[in-house]
Amino acid sequence: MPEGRRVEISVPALARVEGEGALALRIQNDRIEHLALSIFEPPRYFEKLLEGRDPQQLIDAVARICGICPAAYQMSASQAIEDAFGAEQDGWVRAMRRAFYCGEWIQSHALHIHLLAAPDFLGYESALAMAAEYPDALRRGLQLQGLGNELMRLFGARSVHPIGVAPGGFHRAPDPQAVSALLPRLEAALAEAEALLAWTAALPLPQQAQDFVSVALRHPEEYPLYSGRIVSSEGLDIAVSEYEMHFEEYQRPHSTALFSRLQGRDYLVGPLARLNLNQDRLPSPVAEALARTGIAFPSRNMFHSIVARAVEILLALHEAVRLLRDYHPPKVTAVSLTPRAGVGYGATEAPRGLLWHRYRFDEAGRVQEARIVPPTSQNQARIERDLRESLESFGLAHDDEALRLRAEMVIRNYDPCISCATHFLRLRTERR
Amino acid sequence: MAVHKFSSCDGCQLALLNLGESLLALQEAVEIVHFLEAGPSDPEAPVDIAFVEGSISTAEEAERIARVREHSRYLVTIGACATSGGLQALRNLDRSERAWREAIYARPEFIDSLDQATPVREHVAVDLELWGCPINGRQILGAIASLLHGVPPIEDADKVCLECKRQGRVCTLVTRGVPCMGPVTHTGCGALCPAFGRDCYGCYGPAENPNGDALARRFEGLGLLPEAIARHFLFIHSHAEPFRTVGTAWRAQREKDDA
Amino acid sequence: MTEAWLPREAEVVECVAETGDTHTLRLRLTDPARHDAYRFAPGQFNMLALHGIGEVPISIVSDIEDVRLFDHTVRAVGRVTRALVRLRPGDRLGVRGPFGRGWPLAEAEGRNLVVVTGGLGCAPAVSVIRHVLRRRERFGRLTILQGVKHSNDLLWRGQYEAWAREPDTQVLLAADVATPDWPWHRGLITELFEQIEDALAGSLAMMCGPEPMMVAAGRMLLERGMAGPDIYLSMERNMHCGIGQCGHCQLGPHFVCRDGPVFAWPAVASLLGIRGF
Amino acid sequence: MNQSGFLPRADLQRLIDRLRREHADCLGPQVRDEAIVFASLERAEQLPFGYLDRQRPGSYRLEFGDSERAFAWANGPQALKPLVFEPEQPMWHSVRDPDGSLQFHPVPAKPSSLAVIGVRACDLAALALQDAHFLEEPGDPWYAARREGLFLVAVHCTHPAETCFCASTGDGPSCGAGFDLALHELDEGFIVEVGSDAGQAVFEALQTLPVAPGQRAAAEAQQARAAEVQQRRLPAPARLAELMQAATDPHWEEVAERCLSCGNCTAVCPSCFCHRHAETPALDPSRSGHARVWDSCFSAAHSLLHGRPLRAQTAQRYRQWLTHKLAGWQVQYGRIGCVGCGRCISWCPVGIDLTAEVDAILGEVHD
Ligand SMILES: Cc1cc2nc3c(=O)[nH]c(=O)nc-3n(C[C@H](O)[C@H](O)[C@H](O)COP(=O)(O)OP(=O)(O)OC[C@H]3O[C@@H](n4cnc5c(N)ncnc54)[C@H](O)[C@@H]3O)c2cc1C
Ligand code: SF4
Ligand code: SF4
Ligand code: SF4
Repeated sequence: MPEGRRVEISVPALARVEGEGALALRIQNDRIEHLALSIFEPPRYFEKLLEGRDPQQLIDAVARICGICPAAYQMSASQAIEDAFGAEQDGWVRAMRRAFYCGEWIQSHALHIHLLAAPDFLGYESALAMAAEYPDALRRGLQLQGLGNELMRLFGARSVHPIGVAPGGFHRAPDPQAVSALLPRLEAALAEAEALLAWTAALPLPQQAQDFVSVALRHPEEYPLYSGRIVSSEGLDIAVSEYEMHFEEYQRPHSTALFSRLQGRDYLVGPLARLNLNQDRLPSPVAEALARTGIAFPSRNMFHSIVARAVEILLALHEAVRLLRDYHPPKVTAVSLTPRAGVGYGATEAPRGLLWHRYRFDEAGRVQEARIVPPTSQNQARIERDLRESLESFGLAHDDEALRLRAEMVIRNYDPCISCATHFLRLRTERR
Repeated sequence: MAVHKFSSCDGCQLALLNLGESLLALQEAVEIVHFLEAGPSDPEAPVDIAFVEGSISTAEEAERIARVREHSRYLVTIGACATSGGLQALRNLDRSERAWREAIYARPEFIDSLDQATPVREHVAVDLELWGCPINGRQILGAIASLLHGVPPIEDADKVCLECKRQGRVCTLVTRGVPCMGPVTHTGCGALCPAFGRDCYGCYGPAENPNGDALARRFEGLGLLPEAIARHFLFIHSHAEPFRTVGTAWRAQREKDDA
Repeated sequence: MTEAWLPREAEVVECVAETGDTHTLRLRLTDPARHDAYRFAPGQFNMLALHGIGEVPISIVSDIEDVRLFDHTVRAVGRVTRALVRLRPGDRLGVRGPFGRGWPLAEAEGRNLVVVTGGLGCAPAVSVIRHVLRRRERFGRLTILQGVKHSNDLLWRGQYEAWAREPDTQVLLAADVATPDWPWHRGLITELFEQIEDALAGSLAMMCGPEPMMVAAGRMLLERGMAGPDIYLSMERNMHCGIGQCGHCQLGPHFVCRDGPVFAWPAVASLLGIRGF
Repeated sequence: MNQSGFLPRADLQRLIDRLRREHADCLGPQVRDEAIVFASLERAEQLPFGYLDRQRPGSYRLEFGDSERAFAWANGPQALKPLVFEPEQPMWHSVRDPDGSLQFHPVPAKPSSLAVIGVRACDLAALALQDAHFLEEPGDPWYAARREGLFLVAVHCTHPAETCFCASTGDGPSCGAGFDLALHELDEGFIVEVGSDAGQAVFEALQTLPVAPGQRAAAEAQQARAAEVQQRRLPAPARLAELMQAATDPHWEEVAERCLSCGNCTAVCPSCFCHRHAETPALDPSRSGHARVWDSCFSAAHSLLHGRPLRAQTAQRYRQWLTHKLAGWQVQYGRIGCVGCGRCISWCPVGIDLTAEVDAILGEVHD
């Protein structure tokens, strides 16, 4: 009987939106014979429960798909509503949505870098365990995260399930006094974010080149966040409404989350994909800070995602400062919408990547049908492939514990969703 | 202390992770033995306080919550999902779970799911419920601070209106005729929506002694159709009895009108 | 303005476990000058403040002449009281008071007294009974009536037995439901009034306990010839400030904390027994 | 008759400037969130010139017309109450030392200095009621400090709302006492009246013009009209005292069908004073705070007794409110607790009208 062990890693919470996951790994003759990242998402059936809701309830409901990136859901949905009702957003509302969204990027990226990813690279169980050795880095991270939350609160009263977004804009313009109180703090944080970028670049990141397709939005002038066309590193360049003609969602028996593929292949969305495709859209101070790290983008090292996140924190701070610098509350904070029957599309760049929505509305403006493709499911197939390649190049002869840690590190690097990116409970290796 | 997650969006756990420096202070006041998002992982360890996020919507979750109860001296639910089933409990209304599963998933047989998403209270005894979708840092810190003194926190189940007025907000229902749920909604958020000039949509669940019938009649007077009234009550806390009763009554009204 | 709203630090000197959930706390204000100046009347109460937990009104049960310590007998029923009975000698808490109007003891001198209590032992009444027994010569006959739902609910059973042995004192106890060893009356407290040996006209009554019991007992006393203004009762309402500011203890036109807790029958008779008043 | 003079409309700014110089802040009515509220006032133009309020049970709407006047409206959602009786006021904080000893540190009352323009007769009457409550020994130091620092410029009401009934309670529409200065607004300006020594000093500095007899007559006429147009009324106090005997009236249950028990009426009422004490423990167990916070007799917590609310039902809560306000108050403070401002009618989300409920219970019929 050949000696065998079976690797089975179960992720406590990994999902299309949320959920339970497990990684099954079977190694035979030092080859990965079977690798499946399974997601047992307790289904929450959002697409169905949105049916019949009016635009405001739609905005309030989709936030609840994810507590970590509710603004992303609200922004994609708002776009789709306006698309369906034929209202183009420009000017104040568009600018402020971008500022609001920047808050979420700062918050989410700072959380991921400090509380989730960094302990992996520095060899800690958790960020709290890291606190003794790296108190300043952790404090800086928590402060940036807090600042992102405050930026969100300016527009949404709270950073989880914000309440300020109205169909067509915002319920209330931020109070100028609150803006002028926050602005200097955002400015002061620029230096912190630059230091953070240098810090991430200096982390002992594994070096490993992979071949993957990047997908992200691309905008004529801006670093993509709130809008743009969907492009890929393989030359794809389509309108948001054309998504379904090129991307396909499919189901696999081991997972309740849907997988995505682009022309039959897995692909990457998220910070690294965005930066790889949009480096030329970085404002020059950010580009210069990135250049100083000495890391070349586009990068084929998946672990440079953490650096990309730091770049995006710096970018989001720059953007927020730029957008809020000459702040004046407008008379009207939301364009009035006239509901009509039709289909609307929306796509924005959530912290974790492309977030695509499509809704069909009835003539009263109520949702008849909804489809939402979150970044985590788009990355799922990519994570599986990455795991296979990473573990093989890491060396399958490593013991179970080392394999588990490496696998966790690979998955967390995608920041699939906060709870998804934490710890595996069990590891079962099968070797034959 | 432990933090457990069931079917949810993770937003309530963020009330802890968004505490900033207080998170470090918290770590000094209590020993966190299980909190996956923050790192510590030991779900079976006995604890004094267990915070539970999320509703129970699979067979596995029903088993797991029973184990959590066994290990915990004081079990506190956090947020709408754990306390009233949350948004996903909308499927409980007409037992539409199967139909929805088939509509969303090409291979519904792969999906393991109960036909209802239910609050923790329907499975095990709960010592304290923190309402809110999401709960905020003040609530959870307040609860921990009281528990550190060996007593449960004061249960404040007043209506949002009272806080709205303490904050000096101008009533949106009275000045603009919007259907504000504040008069039947549990306090705790700080009256955020009226502060932003909009109507409360009830994300903190039913307050004590709510008169949903009277408020629904008022909404009708403001020009809302029965289905719209129903949807106001059947939203984030559709499984909470006082909201469910009013909402389903108005939905039945709509169906009668349609017939 | 006096700082009646600010607690002063007190130390628990002694804890006496009366029953499982009822403890007597013997306190001393840590500021000796304040402690020496502290005076109260039977029937008055203090606000006891627990750091980090909250404040509740608790009657003072010690004797007015015991200047060494003042006592509170606390029954654990909720958040604050449960924490109060956990206190141990040396622990600190805050005290505000004394507040309210106590029993009309000056008026009671020289007269026969009827003390009617109900429910689970009643601290304000205990304090007045002790007061009378210690100054036996100043008062007439003393009749004590106490009713409980179940015989096991009776606190201080030994105490009642001891009181019954005192001169010029009659103790009448009733339990709606009783264990076989209950030597006293089975049934309602109101059925005991026939057994009162003294004429009620000219006597003075003091009552405390559940409101329905006090309503029934008050009517009984009136029927048997006692004058309305000679019947006194100690009321309970929710209290936060104890000084007539917070509004919680309102009972019709009265602030129970300031105008009471002890009221003469005519002041509250029309409001008693109305549910939710 | 108090000393008085005429201030042309264009000179109103001089009054504001003077008040701003003498006080830490000067508040005046301004349009915010679709209502007229008190906010920091720098320029006269910030006043709600041209605005009218349309108040009905459960409804408040502002209309903008071509009126020249700044005070052609009745009242906004709040009177002076939040300025003197803070919605949340820390009272003390306690510190437990490592040796177990406890210290209670009082939160000192800060001296305050605030001028308010545009105060109504009902607001003044309600302030007097709150004074009677909060300044009575042992008293509330935070209230006292804020009250002490108030300088009040009242405006006699010329445009009562449909919900007003101050004429029937005897508290308006004209301001009787309790102000430092009072204004009659006329189309061309204001008649300024002196009500206190502090007011006198400001008055002298204003160097007003003499009041023309026609101006005085116009002011009197508009005051008389303002009383006449009021549609609602309360019965006389003696009659209201009978509410205390109506405790078992079936009408309380009828009101409870409609009442949300949300507490809005008590929060907007300028005389309601109920507050709870809230302990606010810090995460660091050695520190804790204690604050007084607005409460309402419509909340369950208000009547907790042995862990259960004494007034669990809405009917009992509404009865508590109305009987206390209109009957119990007479014994406690020598008058009813209502000043006829009508706020509880307008700002009740479902538009319950206390005057109608009182009539239904007392069987009162008005012509
Ligand atoms: C004048 C007076 C004298 C009293 N004397 C005694 C005594 O000698 N011994 C004794 O054991 N009890 C006494 N009580 C009752 C005691 O105050 C309550 O049992 C206690 O307040 C309950 O608080 P809790 O936090 O333990 O209970 P919970 O039920 O958790 O109460 C929560 C809150 O409700 C309020 N509350 C509940 N019940 C009452 C109440 N009865 N009175 C006022 N507020 C209340 C308090 O604000 C309390 O913080 C007296 C009450 C009054 C009014
Ligand atoms: S806005 Fe809503 S919560 Fe505020 S007082 Fe009005 S009804 Fe109540
Ligand atoms: S006002 Fe209502 S909907 Fe808004 S945050 Fe508060 S409870 Fe939630
Ligand atoms: S009871 Fe109503 S009308 Fe009377 S003073 Fe209060 S809010 Fe105004």
